[in-house]
Order: sequence, then structure tokens, then C-alpha cells
Amino acid sequence: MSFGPTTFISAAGSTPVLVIVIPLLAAMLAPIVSRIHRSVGWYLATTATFIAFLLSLSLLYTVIDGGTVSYRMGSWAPPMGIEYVVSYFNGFVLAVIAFISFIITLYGKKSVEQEIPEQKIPFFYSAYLLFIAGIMGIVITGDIFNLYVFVEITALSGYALIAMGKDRKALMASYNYLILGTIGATFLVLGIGYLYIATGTLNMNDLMQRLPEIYDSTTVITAFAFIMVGLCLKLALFPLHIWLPNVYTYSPSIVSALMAATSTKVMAFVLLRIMFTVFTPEFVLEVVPVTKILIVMSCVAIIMGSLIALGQTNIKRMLAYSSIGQIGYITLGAAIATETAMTGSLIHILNHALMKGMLFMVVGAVVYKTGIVNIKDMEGLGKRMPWTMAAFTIGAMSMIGFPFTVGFISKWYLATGAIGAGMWYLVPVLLVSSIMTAFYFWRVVESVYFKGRSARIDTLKSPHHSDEAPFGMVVTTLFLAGLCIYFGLWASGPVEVAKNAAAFLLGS
Amino acid sequence: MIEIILGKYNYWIYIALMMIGFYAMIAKENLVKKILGMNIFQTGVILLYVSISKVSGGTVPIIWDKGGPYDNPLPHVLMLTAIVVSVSTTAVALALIVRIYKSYGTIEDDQIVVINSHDGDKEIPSEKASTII
Amino acid sequence: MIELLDILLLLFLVICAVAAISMRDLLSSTIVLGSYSLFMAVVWTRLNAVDVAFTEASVGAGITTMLMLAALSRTKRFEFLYRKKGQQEDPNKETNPLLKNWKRKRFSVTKVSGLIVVLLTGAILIYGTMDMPDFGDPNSPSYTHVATMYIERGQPEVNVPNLVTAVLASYRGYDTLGETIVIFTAGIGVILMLRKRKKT
Amino acid sequence: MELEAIQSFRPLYAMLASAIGVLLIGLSWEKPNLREFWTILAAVIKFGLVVSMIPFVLAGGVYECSLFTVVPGLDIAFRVDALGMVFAIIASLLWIVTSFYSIGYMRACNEKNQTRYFMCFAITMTATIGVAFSANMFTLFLCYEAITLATFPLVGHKMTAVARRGARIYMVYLLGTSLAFQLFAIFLTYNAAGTLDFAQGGILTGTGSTALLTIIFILFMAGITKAGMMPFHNWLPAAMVAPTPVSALLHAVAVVKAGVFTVLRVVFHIFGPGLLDSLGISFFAAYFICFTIVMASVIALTKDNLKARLAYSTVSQLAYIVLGAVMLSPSSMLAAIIHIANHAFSKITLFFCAGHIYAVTHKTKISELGGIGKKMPWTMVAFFIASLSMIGVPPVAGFVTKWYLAVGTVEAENPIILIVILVSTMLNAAYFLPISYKAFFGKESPEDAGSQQGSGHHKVRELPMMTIPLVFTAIVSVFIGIYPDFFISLAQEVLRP
Repeated sequence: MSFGPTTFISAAGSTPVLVIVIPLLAAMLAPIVSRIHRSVGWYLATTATFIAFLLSLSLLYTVIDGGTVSYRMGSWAPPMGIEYVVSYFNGFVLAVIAFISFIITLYGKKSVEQEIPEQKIPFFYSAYLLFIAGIMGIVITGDIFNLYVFVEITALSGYALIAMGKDRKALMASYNYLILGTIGATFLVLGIGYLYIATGTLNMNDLMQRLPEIYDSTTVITAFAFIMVGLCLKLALFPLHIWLPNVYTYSPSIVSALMAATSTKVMAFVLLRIMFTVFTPEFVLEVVPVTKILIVMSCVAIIMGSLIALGQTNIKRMLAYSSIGQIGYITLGAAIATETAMTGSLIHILNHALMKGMLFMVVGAVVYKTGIVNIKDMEGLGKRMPWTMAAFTIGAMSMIGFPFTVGFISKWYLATGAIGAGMWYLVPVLLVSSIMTAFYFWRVVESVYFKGRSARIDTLKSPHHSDEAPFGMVVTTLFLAGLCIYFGLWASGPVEVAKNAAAFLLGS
Repeated sequence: MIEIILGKYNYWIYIALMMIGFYAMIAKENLVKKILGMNIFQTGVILLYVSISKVSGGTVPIIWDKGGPYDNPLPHVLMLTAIVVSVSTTAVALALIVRIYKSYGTIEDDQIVVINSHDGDKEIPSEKASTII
Repeated sequence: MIELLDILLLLFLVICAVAAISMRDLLSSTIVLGSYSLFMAVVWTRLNAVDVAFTEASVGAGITTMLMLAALSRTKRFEFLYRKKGQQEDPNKETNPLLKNWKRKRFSVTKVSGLIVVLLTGAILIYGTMDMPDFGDPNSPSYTHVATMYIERGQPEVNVPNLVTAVLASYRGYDTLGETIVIFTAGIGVILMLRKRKKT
Repeated sequence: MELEAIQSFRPLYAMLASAIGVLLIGLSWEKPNLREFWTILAAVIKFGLVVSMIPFVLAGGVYECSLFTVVPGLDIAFRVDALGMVFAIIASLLWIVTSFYSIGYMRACNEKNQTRYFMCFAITMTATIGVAFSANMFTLFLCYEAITLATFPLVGHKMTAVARRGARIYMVYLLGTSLAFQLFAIFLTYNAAGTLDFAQGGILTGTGSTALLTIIFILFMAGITKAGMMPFHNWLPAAMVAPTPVSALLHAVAVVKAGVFTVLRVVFHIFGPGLLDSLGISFFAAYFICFTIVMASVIALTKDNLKARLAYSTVSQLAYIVLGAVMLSPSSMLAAIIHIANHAFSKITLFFCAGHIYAVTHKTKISELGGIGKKMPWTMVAFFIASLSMIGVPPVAGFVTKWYLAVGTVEAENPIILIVILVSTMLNAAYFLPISYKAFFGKESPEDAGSQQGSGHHKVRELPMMTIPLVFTAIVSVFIGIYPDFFISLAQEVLRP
């Protein structure tokens, strides 16, 4: 099929709004229709996320073929009305987010049934879909205040989802996240207010055009500072990460997977978007030395995240700290701000979503089958859950950055980008962190395959139950594991898109 | 000097409110107090926005025959949303606090830390696992 | 120029805020917060933001206070405070054995670092306010750009005299949808957390 | 001179032979005989495919096979040239021999997890051929890391605490250095040269300052730990916890040779001898390597464990290859290339012997070997021949290397290195000859003598499944010592300007 650009704009039609409205509608339906049967909620969530994924894919193709798509809400022209913009940059992220949420939903049926009390499942899926709609809204909107509204929708549903964890610590995790998240969001809205005072507009494109004249105004600089700090809180950049480990550790498995794969990545995306398309590369590079600060912060995040992960005994917590390190990769690429490094940063949004989502899915499967979260108890699991553990090994290799996995692609672009920008001293940071990653992941792989069974696993031995996790969980996990290798070997497609997005961000 | 202070009087007050609320959010140990602080924090921001909308000599932004200068309606709209967000967050937070009180018997942050430190890192209870045993 | 009444009102807000966070009795705090919201509503009427004033009076002063009272009735009334020797015992009567020998310190790291962070934030905010247009300046960009469009075209295009309604329901109707979803989300969240398990 | 190149999937098929073998081995885990049949079939087919490419390569041709592009700049591509051929032919031939030996060893020792063992072995061989046939540094790095991963289960095969510790050291050294240094060097190379493809005469000429190129060279040298250079040699003795066939093929041939092969690739096709010469770091490197040669030999002298002594001997012998390469004189480079073959056949013989002794008598220490030559005559004669090769006595293979290496030092006018080679030769003799002496003329320990006279049940007997391979490799060692022409002609093909 081939469409001309004009036909495609019309073909795109109201897709941008449908992407959000469909999960929203499903979220509203979920508590009602689930009265029919308890698994209806899951079917609804799967269908909705699948449709959203297809729509986001079609949007991405529209953008690749015909350039940026703009959708005017209620057909009011910006800057008066609210605008939805899909460019290379957010079209790519949107597709990634939609895809991962679809896979995780597909995976989650059994896990949700086990971990969430039955009468709460319909509401759980409702909150779950609201969360997804929220993050998609964040990605797609072109209006900075609308962005805040979606951030709050995501956050509110997130708090409820986290609190569903079985351990009572989940409640405190959720509460602390609520406090810090609200501080972050309020800082964001404060920054938006300052921007509004300085420019009189809320539309991102309009802001970009009106800001350069007043770059040296203290109001604009303060606005930028508050937005940055607010977002860094939300994306858990070290040392603003304190809410994250507990949230990932005590949430229900499916929520850990979803949040690890999407929420921090989306916030990183917003950071990039505001740094480069609301403000301009000139601003962040020349007017305020923010990239220099961000480079230092990212390096600290990369090293500290990996270092703390080394000492963890709970596997979910280990993965959480690993995420804190990996967030540093994304911000590092953005802070170097050359096209190659930025490509690395963007491709890492996809890659890390794949890897970390998959690893949390593996942990979810282990928890589902055995209830084990301590690394020590996982000894000998390799024989009992061979497929799940194979996926884990692939994920581990990818996190380390072996050259046939997606992890290597990210590292390749980040490192060559850093060297190309004359910052070769950043490469050792990346390499040291991958060695540390190798340490803490290989520790798990080794105990899973090369040790006898732990006492805990032996007690679970039973002739009547299969040892492997349910089919649906294993297949989706392996599918993502396969993608980790597939996109590690045939990376040209996503890299091409990421490269265009990077060029778009840097305004060249 | 006095001009600066008086010319931006509303802004100084909003900064003061924000600081009070922000302090309560991060430094108070009582979970309900934190939420009180959060409310003050957010109304501070609302005060900022509404102050932006004011124009000297402006009237309520409702079009009548007078036709004089009207105040900026946009921040009002935004703040309606912000108030709703604020109360929604409060509701969720309070629901959480009720749950926390039920399982910990206290709503003091530092006390909960003490209780948690005695908890250890327990395994996630798994119904399936217990049936296998 | 700002009037004396406004100055007093705003000062009173600060006093209410300080009182609300420093009271030991959470019930009193909540009531003070309610009156704080009411005064806020008055401030907003003075600032010509009548719609916001309505909402604040009903949602801020009304619903928030109700929610707080509901939550307090299910938890504790008193905040646990630092005690010097000889002062009265904890009004909540701690029963948890783990907390028997536990004492709250006078100054904790969070308190001190919190104060520093707050002062820093305040300083940055003040710095940012320096280049802002003065209060009520009709030439400020916030008034001359999009706002003017709303004021000039709102009435003819949407045909509602109240410009706030026009913007709310039409130009930025999507934000309002978002607002509704926020309420819905909060509702779902509260149900998820507070719904009781069926007894089976 | 441009090389004649043809596009062909043949190098890929050579890799696929063992890759498909992995699947078949895995599927027939219930039938050991069928499983072992697949191993040998895959090995034979692979060898056949490699051999079929010899004539064209000897005639100065190159097979090329470009698979796909991962991202622009990173291609998965294969290329068969003379240097790769030297490595590939040794690895694939010795895989056949080792397969037979493995079957004998694993069954004699009743090892567990034999399916995993044979599968990992086949994966390693696939990756090894991949290293040999890589057309660029990225493909090589990919296969290099794949070897590390696939050999990890082999090293930790016994799954005891000692084995796990050994495997962990193995992993930490190989993975840590390759990720930290080699990958860094690759990043810098790509940034400087804009490509990673191997080319005759190097790709880095005129691309960066002397300091940058020196740093790249040092990073490569530090990163290619598989070559066993000090101070990153510790993994090799640690890896000796593996079953002996693994030590024999992997830690005498595939893994370590992948390391030195990568060094040769870097020297010949990334930097090029000309560039290295102008950088002036080659002699500095050579002295550094001389230290490794002497130190490793001295440590070997102190080891009583037979496999440990062989491991340190390997460290020392690998250093010859690297030394030959960095000396950059024509004869020494020739010596470096042919020593890949010479050392492979001799060292594998020695390991086979050690494994055979262990399988039959469960002895691991040299001090316990008194009189064993009478009970295992074939084995110990083969051991003696291979030791002669290690020392460099004509007419066994090792002599050829030492000869060309010595000529190389003369060409380079560097008497110090010549002295080092002579000293190391004496050290080689000092730690190898006593073993053979003890085996043939030493006294049996009393309890062994006792058990010998007891019931015939315990009688020490050589196992044909293990004896035949080691006799074969010993004969090959002698053969290529007398007729070294084949490998020399391949090496000349590599060095042709």
C-alpha cells in the first residue's frame, strides 16, 4: 500500500485521539462489564491495548511517510485549542509504549488473578487501563498543561495500582511515591505557570517560537529549573530516585513490569521533549549549562544504580536499582546532545522497555509459581523453569550488553556518540557499569543453573503440577526475549526511526 | 524597593504558602500532616496562577455591556482543573492512610520505618505455592 | 495597586497555613485548613476569579474537609510529637510493642535537610519572580497573547458570555475531560484500596 | 596486491554444520549413542567444508559472505582468508579428534549432564569458526563473546564449589576485560577509522594521533585476555577445573587460539605492521611479552598438578605467538602464524595424556606418576614426543617455530629477545623432561604396586577410545615438524604484501 502524504493525513483522521480514548473507554467499561464474568476485565484490557497498539503503529507509519501529524481537539486551532502532535519522536515512543503494555497485559491474566483479590479485579483493570491511557496521553499531547493533566492521571492510577501489592510495605511505597510524585508534578505545573507568565501560551510549538527572545529572563530559567527537577523526580534520576526501589519491589508483578517498562521511560521522554522541543538545543547547551549538570548526574546515576544493585538480595529490588542506572543511560545520551548519542538515548527507551519489562515478567512468573523473591532461594530454578530462566538469561545478557542483544545497540550508539562529541571519558563509565551489571546479573544466572536446588524450591516439589509457569506467561516472556535478540541483530529499522527522531529533536 | 515588594505582593505570599506546604510535606512525620501540607502547597500554586490572570482595572471575565478590560480567563480554567486534581490526590492519599493505619496501627512515618525494619524481607505470600505444598 | 484589605487577607492565609501544619490536634488542623480554604475563596473573589472561588469553596473547603474528617475518624486524632521529659504521655496510647522504647528525636535529618531544601526552593522562586511582570500589568505577555484571543473571540465564537465557561467547555474542553478522568481515577483508586474482601 | 574474492555461503555453512549439530544433540538427549553420532557427524562435515576451501585460499583467493547489517557500520560478515584458514583447519580437525576422546573420557568418568556438555561444545566450535572467519571486528567480537558464554557451562561442568569458583574467575577475567578494554578499543577504532572491516595493511593508518593509536593498541592488548598475557592470565589455570577434553580443545586450542588469533588480526588487519612499526610501541610490547614467557615458565616449574603445569606452559607458549607478531620482522610473524598450528597439536596431545591418566588412574599430580610409563606406554611416549615439541627439539613441530622466531630476532637485530627464547627453552626442558623421566624410570608408589598385584579388576589399562586420538595428534605433531610446508605456505599467503 502506498499513500500520498495528503491522503495519509486524512487517513490518520482521528487516530491520535482514538489511541487515548479507546483505553479510556475500556477503563470505564471494565468495572461494569466485569460483572458478567471475572475474566472479562482481562479480555477488555487486552483488546483495548491491542487496538491502541495497532493505532499507534499506523500513526507511526503515517508519520514516517508523511511527516508530523497534528490533531486539533474540538477543531480549535492552536494556541487557543489543545493540539495533539505526532512526530517521528513521539510516534516512536508511543508505539513502543503501546506495544509493551499490550504484551504485559497479555501476560498478566493469571498473575493478576493470583495476586489481586477477586472482587477487586474489575477495578484493578480499570486503574490499569487508566494508567496506560495516561502515559499515552503524556506522549501524544502537544499542550504543556494538558501534559500535566495526563501526568496526574497516570500518577493517581499508579498509586492505586502499587497499593495492591500483597506486602503491607506496598502501602508505604505507594504513599511515599504519592508525596514525591505530587511534589514533582506540582513543580512541573509551577514551571508551566512561569512559562505562561513569560510567554502567554501553553502550546509547545508556540512556546518554542516565543521563548528564544526571553531566554535570559530569570523567570524562564526558573521555569526550566522547576520543570527539570519535577521531571527528574518523576523519572527517578539519582538522587531523586528514593521512591522507586520500594515501588518496584512491592507492587504486584504485572504493575512492576508495566511501570518499569513504561512510566520512567515516558518521563524521560518528556524530559527530552521539553529540553529540545519546548526549549531549544541552543538554550540547554549555551544559555544554561544544564547538559553539563545532566551529564554528571547521569554518570552518578549509572554508577550508583549499578553499585547499589550489586548488594541486593531481593531480585525485584535488584532490578529496580538496575533501572535507576539505566535511566542514567537515557539522560546521558540526551545530555551529550549529538545526533548519535541522542539516537542511543532514544533507542535505549525501546531497548530498556523490552529488557526490563521482560525481566520483571520473568520475576512475576517465578513469584506466581513459587513465591520466591530472594536470589538465594532461586538456586536450581534453571531445571524447574527452563524457559522462563532462559528468558532471564537473555535479558541478563542484554542488560550487560552482549553484542547480539539490544543492550549492545544502545551502548554502541551512546559510546560512539560520546567519543564523537569528544567526551571519550564517558565511555569508561558505560563500560564499568556494564561490568557491574555483569556481576549482579551473572550472580543470579549462576545460582539458577549451577547450584543444587535450594531448600525452598525442594519444598515446592510436586508431581501433579507442571513446574513451568503457565503457557500465556511463558510465551509472552519468550516473545520479548526473542525481540531482545531480534532487535539486537536487525536493529536498522528502529535505529533509523530513532535517528530521525534525534535529528528532529536537535532541529537539524 | 517598596515598589518591588508591593508590585508583586501576591507572588511573595504564594511563595510563602508554597514553602510552608512544601516543608510540611517533606519534614512532617505524620502522614495526615503531609497531606495537609500538600493541600497548602497546591493552593499556593493556584494563587500564583490566579494572580497572573488579574489585570489592573479588569473585571470578571464575563462579557457584559460594560466592555471594559476583562481579566484573563485562561488561568481560571486551568485552576479549576488543578483544584480537582488536588482534591483527587487528597482522596487517594487519605484512602491510603486509612489502609496504612489498618495494617500498621500508626500513621507516623518514622514509627512505620521502625516497624518495617523488624519485618524483614518476607517472601510474597503466594496462594498457588501453598497449595502445592 | 493593591488594597490594604487584600494584604491583610493574604497575611491571614499565611497565618492559617502555619497554624494548620503546627497544630497537634489533627482535627483542629483540618478545621483550620477548611477556614484557610474559605479565606482563599474570598481572595479569589477579590481577584475576580469567581469560578475558581466557587470551586474552592465547595471542593476545597467542603469536600476536602469532609474527606479529612472521614479519614481522621478511621485513624488517629493526634499527631505524635516530640516530647520533653515530664510532658504528658502520648495521647494516642501506643500499643505496638516494637515502639515501646522508641523515642522521636528533636531534630532529624529529614527535618533539617527539608528546611534547607525548602529555603532553597523559596530562594529560586524569588529569583524567578524578579523578571516577572508586575501584578496586574496589562502589558504582560500572559495577557496580550492567547488571553486576548479568548477575550475577543470567545463571545462570538462560542456564544457564552462567561469566558471561563467558554474556554473550559470549548477551547480547552479536552482538559475538562481530563479533569473528569482524574476524578474517575481517584474514585477507582479509592474503591480499589478501601473495598472490603468478601467473607467467604 | 588485490586479493581475488568470490561471494560464497560456504563459510556460513561451515558454521551452520555445528549449529545444527547443537539442535540434533539436544533433541537426542535420551539416546547417548545417537547424540554422540551427531557430534561426530557435525565435526566431520565441518572439517570437510573447511578443507574444501583450502585450494582457493592457498591460491590467494578469499571467500566473502556478507550476511546483514545490524546498524550502519556494524555488519555481520564472514571472510575466509589464509590467516583464518590456519585457525579454522586446526580447530575443526581437532574437534573430530576431541569428540572421540570426549566420548571415551565422559563415559569412563561417568560425568553428569553430558548432553549439556556436548551442546555447549558444539556451540563453542560454531563460535570458534566464527572468530576464524569474521570479516570485521564486530563479528569477531560477537563470536569472541559467544565463546566466553558457551564455555562457561563447560568450565563449571562439575557444579561443585571449586568448579563454580573457577568458572567465575574465568568469566570475570574474560568478560570483564573484553567489555572494559576491548570494547572501548573497538569504539575508538570505529570512531577513528569509520569502519571495522579487516583490511590488508590495516585500517587505522593516518587516522589519529600517535597517542590515540597507542592507547587503542594497549586497550586491545589488555582486552584480548583470551591470549593469556600476563597480568590477565589467571583465568587459564582457574579454568583447569573443567573436564580434561575441555581443557584440551578449548584451553589449548579454541579459546586461547581465538585470543591470539584476535591479536594477530589486530596486528595485521586493524593496525598493519607498517603502522605499528612507525608507532614504535612494538618493541616495548615485545619486552613485556618476554616477561610473560619467562615468568609463566618459572611458575610452571613450581606446579605439581599436571594440568596446572600444562596451563602455565600454555601461557608461556601463547606468548611466543604474540611475541612473534609484535616483533614485526618477516620470519617472526611467520613463526607466530605457524605456531598456532604447532602448539595446538602438541599441547592437545599433552592434555589428552593428562586426561587419560586421570580417567584410568585418577591421578592428577606429577609426583604420583612414578612408573606409569610401563603401564601406559602409548600415552607416555606420545607425551614425551609432545614435550619435545614444546621444548623445540627437531624434528617435532615446535622446533620449526623456534627456528623462525630465532631468525626473526636476528632480522630485528634484537639479541635480548634471542636470549629470552633460549632461556625459556631451557626452562621448558626443565619442567617437561622430569615428567617423562619419572614416568619411565621413576618408582611406583607402594600402594599402587600393591593394587597392581591384587585382583585384576583394578588393573590399569589404556582405553582405545582415548589412546587413538592422542597417538594421532602426536603423529601429526611430528609430521608437521618434518613437513611444515603447508602451514608455512598459508602463512606466507597472510604476509604477502
